[in-house]
Amino acid sequence: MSGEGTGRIPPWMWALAAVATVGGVALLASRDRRPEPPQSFRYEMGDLERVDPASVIFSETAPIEPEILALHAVAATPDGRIYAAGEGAVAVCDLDGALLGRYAVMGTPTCMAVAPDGEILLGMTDRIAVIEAGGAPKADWTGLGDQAHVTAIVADAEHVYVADAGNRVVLCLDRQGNPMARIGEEDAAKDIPGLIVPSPYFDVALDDGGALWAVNPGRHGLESYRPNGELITAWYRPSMEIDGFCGCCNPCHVAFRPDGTLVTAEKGIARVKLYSVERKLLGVVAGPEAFRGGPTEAFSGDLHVPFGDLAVDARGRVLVIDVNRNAIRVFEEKEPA
Amino acid sequence: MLKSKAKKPEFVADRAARRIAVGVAAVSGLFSLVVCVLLIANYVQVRAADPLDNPELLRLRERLSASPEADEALVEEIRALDLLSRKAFFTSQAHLRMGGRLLLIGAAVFLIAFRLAARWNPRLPARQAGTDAPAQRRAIARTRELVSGIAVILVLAALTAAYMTPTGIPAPGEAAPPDTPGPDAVAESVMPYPSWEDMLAQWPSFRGPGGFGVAPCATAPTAWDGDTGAGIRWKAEVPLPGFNSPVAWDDRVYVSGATDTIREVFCFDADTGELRWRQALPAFPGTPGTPPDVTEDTGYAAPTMAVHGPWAFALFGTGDLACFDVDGALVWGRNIGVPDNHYGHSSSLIALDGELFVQFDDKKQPRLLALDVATGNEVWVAQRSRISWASPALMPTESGFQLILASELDVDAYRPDTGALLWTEEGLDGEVAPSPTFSGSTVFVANEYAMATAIRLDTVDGAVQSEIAWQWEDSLPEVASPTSSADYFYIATSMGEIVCLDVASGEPEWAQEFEQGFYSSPIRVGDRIYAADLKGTTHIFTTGAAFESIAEPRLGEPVYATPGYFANRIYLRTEQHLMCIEGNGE
Amino acid sequence: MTSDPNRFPRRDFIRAAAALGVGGAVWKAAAPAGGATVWQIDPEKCVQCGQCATHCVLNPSAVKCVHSYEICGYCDLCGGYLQPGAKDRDTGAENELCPVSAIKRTYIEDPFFQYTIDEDLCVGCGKCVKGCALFGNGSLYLQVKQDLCVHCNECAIARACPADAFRRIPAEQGYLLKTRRQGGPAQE
Amino acid sequence: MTGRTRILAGLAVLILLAARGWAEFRFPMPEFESGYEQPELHTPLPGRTNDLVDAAVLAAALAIAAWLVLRRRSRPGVFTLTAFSLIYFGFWREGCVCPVGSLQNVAEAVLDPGVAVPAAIMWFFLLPLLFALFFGRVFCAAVCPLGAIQEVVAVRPVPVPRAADQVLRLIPYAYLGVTVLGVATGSGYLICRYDPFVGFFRQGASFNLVLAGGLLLVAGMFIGRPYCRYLCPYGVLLGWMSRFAKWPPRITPGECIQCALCTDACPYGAINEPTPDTPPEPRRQGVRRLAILLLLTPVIVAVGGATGLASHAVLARLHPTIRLAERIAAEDAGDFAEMTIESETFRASRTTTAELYEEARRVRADFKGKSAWLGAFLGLVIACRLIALAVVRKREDYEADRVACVACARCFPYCPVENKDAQVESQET
Repeated sequence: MSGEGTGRIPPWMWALAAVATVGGVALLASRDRRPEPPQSFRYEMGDLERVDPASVIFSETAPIEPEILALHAVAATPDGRIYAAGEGAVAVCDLDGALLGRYAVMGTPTCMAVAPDGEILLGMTDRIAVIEAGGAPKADWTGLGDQAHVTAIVADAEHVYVADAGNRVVLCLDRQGNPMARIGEEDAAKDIPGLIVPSPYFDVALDDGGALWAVNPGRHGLESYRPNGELITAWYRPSMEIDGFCGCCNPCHVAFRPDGTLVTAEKGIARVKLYSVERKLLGVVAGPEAFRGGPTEAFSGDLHVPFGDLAVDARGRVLVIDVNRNAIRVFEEKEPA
Repeated sequence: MLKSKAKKPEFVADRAARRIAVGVAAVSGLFSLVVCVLLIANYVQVRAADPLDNPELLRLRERLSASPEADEALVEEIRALDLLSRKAFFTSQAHLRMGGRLLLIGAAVFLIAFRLAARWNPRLPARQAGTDAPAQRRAIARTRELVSGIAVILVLAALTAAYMTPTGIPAPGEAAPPDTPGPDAVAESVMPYPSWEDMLAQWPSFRGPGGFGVAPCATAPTAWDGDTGAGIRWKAEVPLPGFNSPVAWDDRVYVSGATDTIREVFCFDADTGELRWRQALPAFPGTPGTPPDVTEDTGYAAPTMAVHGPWAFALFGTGDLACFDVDGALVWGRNIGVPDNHYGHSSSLIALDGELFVQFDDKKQPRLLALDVATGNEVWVAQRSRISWASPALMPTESGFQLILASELDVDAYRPDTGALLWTEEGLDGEVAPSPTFSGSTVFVANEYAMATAIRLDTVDGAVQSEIAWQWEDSLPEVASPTSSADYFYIATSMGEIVCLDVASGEPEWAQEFEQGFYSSPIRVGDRIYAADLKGTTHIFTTGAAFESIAEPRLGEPVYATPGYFANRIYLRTEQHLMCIEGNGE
Repeated sequence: MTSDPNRFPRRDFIRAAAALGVGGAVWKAAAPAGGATVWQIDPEKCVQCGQCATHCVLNPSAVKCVHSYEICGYCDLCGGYLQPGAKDRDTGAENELCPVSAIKRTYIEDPFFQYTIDEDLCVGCGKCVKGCALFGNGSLYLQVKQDLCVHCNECAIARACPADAFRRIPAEQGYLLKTRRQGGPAQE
Repeated sequence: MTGRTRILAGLAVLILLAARGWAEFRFPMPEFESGYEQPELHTPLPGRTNDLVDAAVLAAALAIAAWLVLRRRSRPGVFTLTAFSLIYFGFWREGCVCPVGSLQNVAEAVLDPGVAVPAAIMWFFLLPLLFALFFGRVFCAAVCPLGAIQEVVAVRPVPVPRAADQVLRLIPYAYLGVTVLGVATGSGYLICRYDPFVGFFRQGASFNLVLAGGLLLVAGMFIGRPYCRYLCPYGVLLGWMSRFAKWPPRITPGECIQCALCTDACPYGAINEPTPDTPPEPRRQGVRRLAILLLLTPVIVAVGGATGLASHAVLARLHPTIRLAERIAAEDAGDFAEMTIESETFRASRTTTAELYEEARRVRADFKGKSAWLGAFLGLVIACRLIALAVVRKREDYEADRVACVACARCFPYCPVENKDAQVESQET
């Protein structure tokens, strides 16, 4: 440590030391890597997303691609028409996807119903636009309230049922838009448990007999009501397994096939499934694989919900709006081998 | 401090103090070294096995999820292990922080002690032997050699590295993996935009393709009679009033009409005059509840529509701008607002290469909008200096298209793809209604009570240069826009005069007076000029150096709009009718 | 004593030129001089890759999960709180998603639960954020906590962020928060 | 056409996003019957946002440093201020923003008019340079936290041989050039990224950088200020300024008595010896060498530019887009079995591979010209250094090198003239 000691070391060694220092620093800096986040910090869906190929009883056919931006709603009528709505437009196609008509609308409908007489009802967050069968605007039902967030509409000859996720209620309206009943609000006296709708995914559907079914997403099932709001029956199936509904609010879309079987779509684990009339799982229409690989899968801020809407057409095919691909995906039941 | 300076303690030895300092330095150095080693060990350990990533825990969790019922014992085991691993995680984090602080303190103590030890055992300043001249020279020479040597090595190393580095990024078209159908594919399926050549075969906007008053076809009918109906192929009623001129694409002719309450677009069959569809515009967000005041000269449907392949655009006095497809479906629509000026929306639309240009001449903020034809979204917005009634014209030049607009004072040219201002020249004055025309590379504008100006353009090294060639101040147009041939510009005034000016010199070649004034703009078709006067008589004359009338067919109805000359037909809009005049194979 | 005998007026000239040049360039660069800025994560862009936990110069990271209560659905079955495939919906460690147990679940009323983030424990890994985005409303999201952040000139996480979600915002604004937007058109 | 397609696709994406973001945010929260009130969100603001206070402290410290070096000529004073700066700018303010890093902010703002530099950063950049223009590198002496930490650890510094020192001193120019290239091409702030000591100040950095910093400090015990001398890019600017300093620090307060004691004091190789009385070589030989070098300068610059141009693909790897594109290309070619977080995120995004490659090619093209400029700059630096080495400037006394001297005041106590003065001064008191 003494001065004389250091003095004896030849200068070239100091030069070498200086070069080594700078070189070492450069080397360390160039190889600088932060550790990747460990496994425990990463969200893994793992096995839950896996679907047994044998249980997939539908196969996909060519999608229908109406040239509409922000495609978000689909409906089908028993006479073989398919309606699709998105930004500023409604398109009518036949079962093969050939365009039959196209109507301009104001705004972007997020859900849609076609009444038996061909009238089109379009849900636009807090109002409903009614369009005549020929495409002429007929009425605009506002006044659903500031909180209103319409997520689904169905209509039969007399009634229009509107799923309002904002107020957690299904509104029963007449065909002129006048309120008739509020369905699904908690009422211990009538044994109505109340709808739990934590997110804007809340669907209603009419079954083959014309009865109204409303999804209760917080309870992972469906409830059936009479038009006056009386609860008929309920069916819940919360489970992470394939035969149930997982996440905080599923199923997000439902539809009935003409034979009374139930098609459900789930977010989180993106899958579409088919249940029998007795609500036994018959099989999978499409698993997460089918909705993966689109251009947007893990896209940020997004809620990871690939489905815009779900419908069953006159042939019993399942129509799913794939928002990532902006198309109607069509799934057809496989012929039993 | 002064005192210490005077004593120069730097060079005062103190053996006892030094010994203590050395001891402290040794202890603290050792301590720091130990902490350092421990820290590194902790780091390596955590990297090798993250306490939170306990494989045992993972295994247990898997077992739990595999078992149908929640097994109490298993759950307990997981909870215990989980607690343990979290504890381990936070402990190791705490160790890391604590270790860092200890190391800092240790190092500080070590440094202070080491410094003191050095101070109390000073090395006295030694007189260094001064280097002699040859030694200095040798040293400098060695340094020079070293610097140059290193530089050469560096260059070689860089070149080797550059040579060894594969480019790594496939060139376009090379090994492009088949992409999933994304928005790209969706967008691709949208129809392609028509090219300029496509547009030249149509009548897509006010005053023809490019909007400068020259018809793309070589001939047009010269004989018809409004009273007898001779030469008139069809005549259809236009249900709503509008000063806008007809536009046509393939087999469809479009006009718009509006009152203070309704705004409609009409599509007629070009062959039969049958009304193929009419579409009323809905109210868009922002559509004014009460109609804005408009002058009698403009009305609610003054701007001429534009057609761009499958899209037809219409703009109304309320600021409603809509795009329809060939079948009349609304593709998009929006209200762009009503400009604050004294004539409202009066400039016509024009489209090129997928962009629709809208002159939006608000007094405070005059601007030029370029909208995407398929969505109506803004592609760019250019600020304008002043307002006008005139319409944009597209001039094809060697260096690309120029979008030429007249304003109260200036003539401005913009790049249609970016909105960049290419040039501007002062050449106008007053309330300008006539739109520009051009001949060769000379742009021509004119306005009544002001002047007509010819601006010569020159492209130097890709940059456009403009210069005023000449001005003319005698007979000037009020409404009708001038037209041009290769050698002459033609002015049609509202006093009924037509003047022919030489492109190069600006000298009047001839002037001709007629009984009626002109609002409808003269159009050149091949080597003839067609000018329809206010009574509906069309004056057809040659483009030659002297006035030579060819015919003067009468219609019998006043004509304000500029007819469309397309496929050997003329589409003419009068106050209530749209008619098609077809030649007899002349 | 140290004042230079003014031997080189040329040097004075160079000095003045250098001062003017540097000063002028900097003034030009600074005009209009911006105010202080802070780093924030754009929640719309974040893809929850987990690098916020490991790439911050601080340990634990200055990025924490924040909870927008006005967006939260107060679900019983919370995707941000429970492991995917959890057997029960309770606070048992075997059901918890958070690796460091930083989310606290408290009962409010049937069927609603409140979820709170314990910032002292949170490491900013974003696991819960992904779970919430997948199954819930996206009410959990990552944000840079300004009291913890040391405001590096170039944020080490921003450099590593694969989604380019980090950006500077004015210091007075402080945060890019997710709030419930009532009325008004969607921003394009 | 492709450009427009991209715009269209982008618009579609925007609309989709807007529609969905909307659905997400407008949704109301449950109505609670139990009177539950949602807690306040904890959003503390930064403890101190007014960095102008730091700028004021910086200005004061610079003024004191200049006073201590030039008027008081007090090594203990300078050292005390060094310790203060280390604690305040280093450990208390956590070494950020420092003038060294501010150079990047200023470079970015100069190159991109859309970027505005906060006023505090501007002062951080400007003040040390202005002080250097008048008083030499007093900022390095006692204000810079990076210099301070090295000054504090430099307990047994030993001079580095002059030739090696001269070569190593070229590195900062390269570092400066590459940093500006990085800023100009949007590749990020290299100085901040590779700051070796800020990790100590903040008690947190990546392992490698802490190790590199530790290595520098340990080396710094024996090699004086290795970062300042052989790496610091801001030091280049300070050197340029202090070359023209009006009142540069002088070794002796009075007449140099040529005792050569001071050469022993400077560990930074910043003391120039007087030139020998006899010319080291015939005058003609020197003039000829100088002439050749002057003629060669354009050639050296051109070679540098060409080399820079040739290495643009290597340099382009500074840019994250290039790294990502190369990674994606390599993955697609089957070179890697696993994806990185970046490539995974990219593949899940809406950007297509073709678009990424297109962007990467654009970035690389951007690097082309700028790399050539960098190479030319380095060529010029080497040429200037060679010319400086060829010119023999007559020196009578031992003088502090205007560029290299960091005004640390170590040589003051070694000067016998100083001692005499000090004694006189102390007697007067």
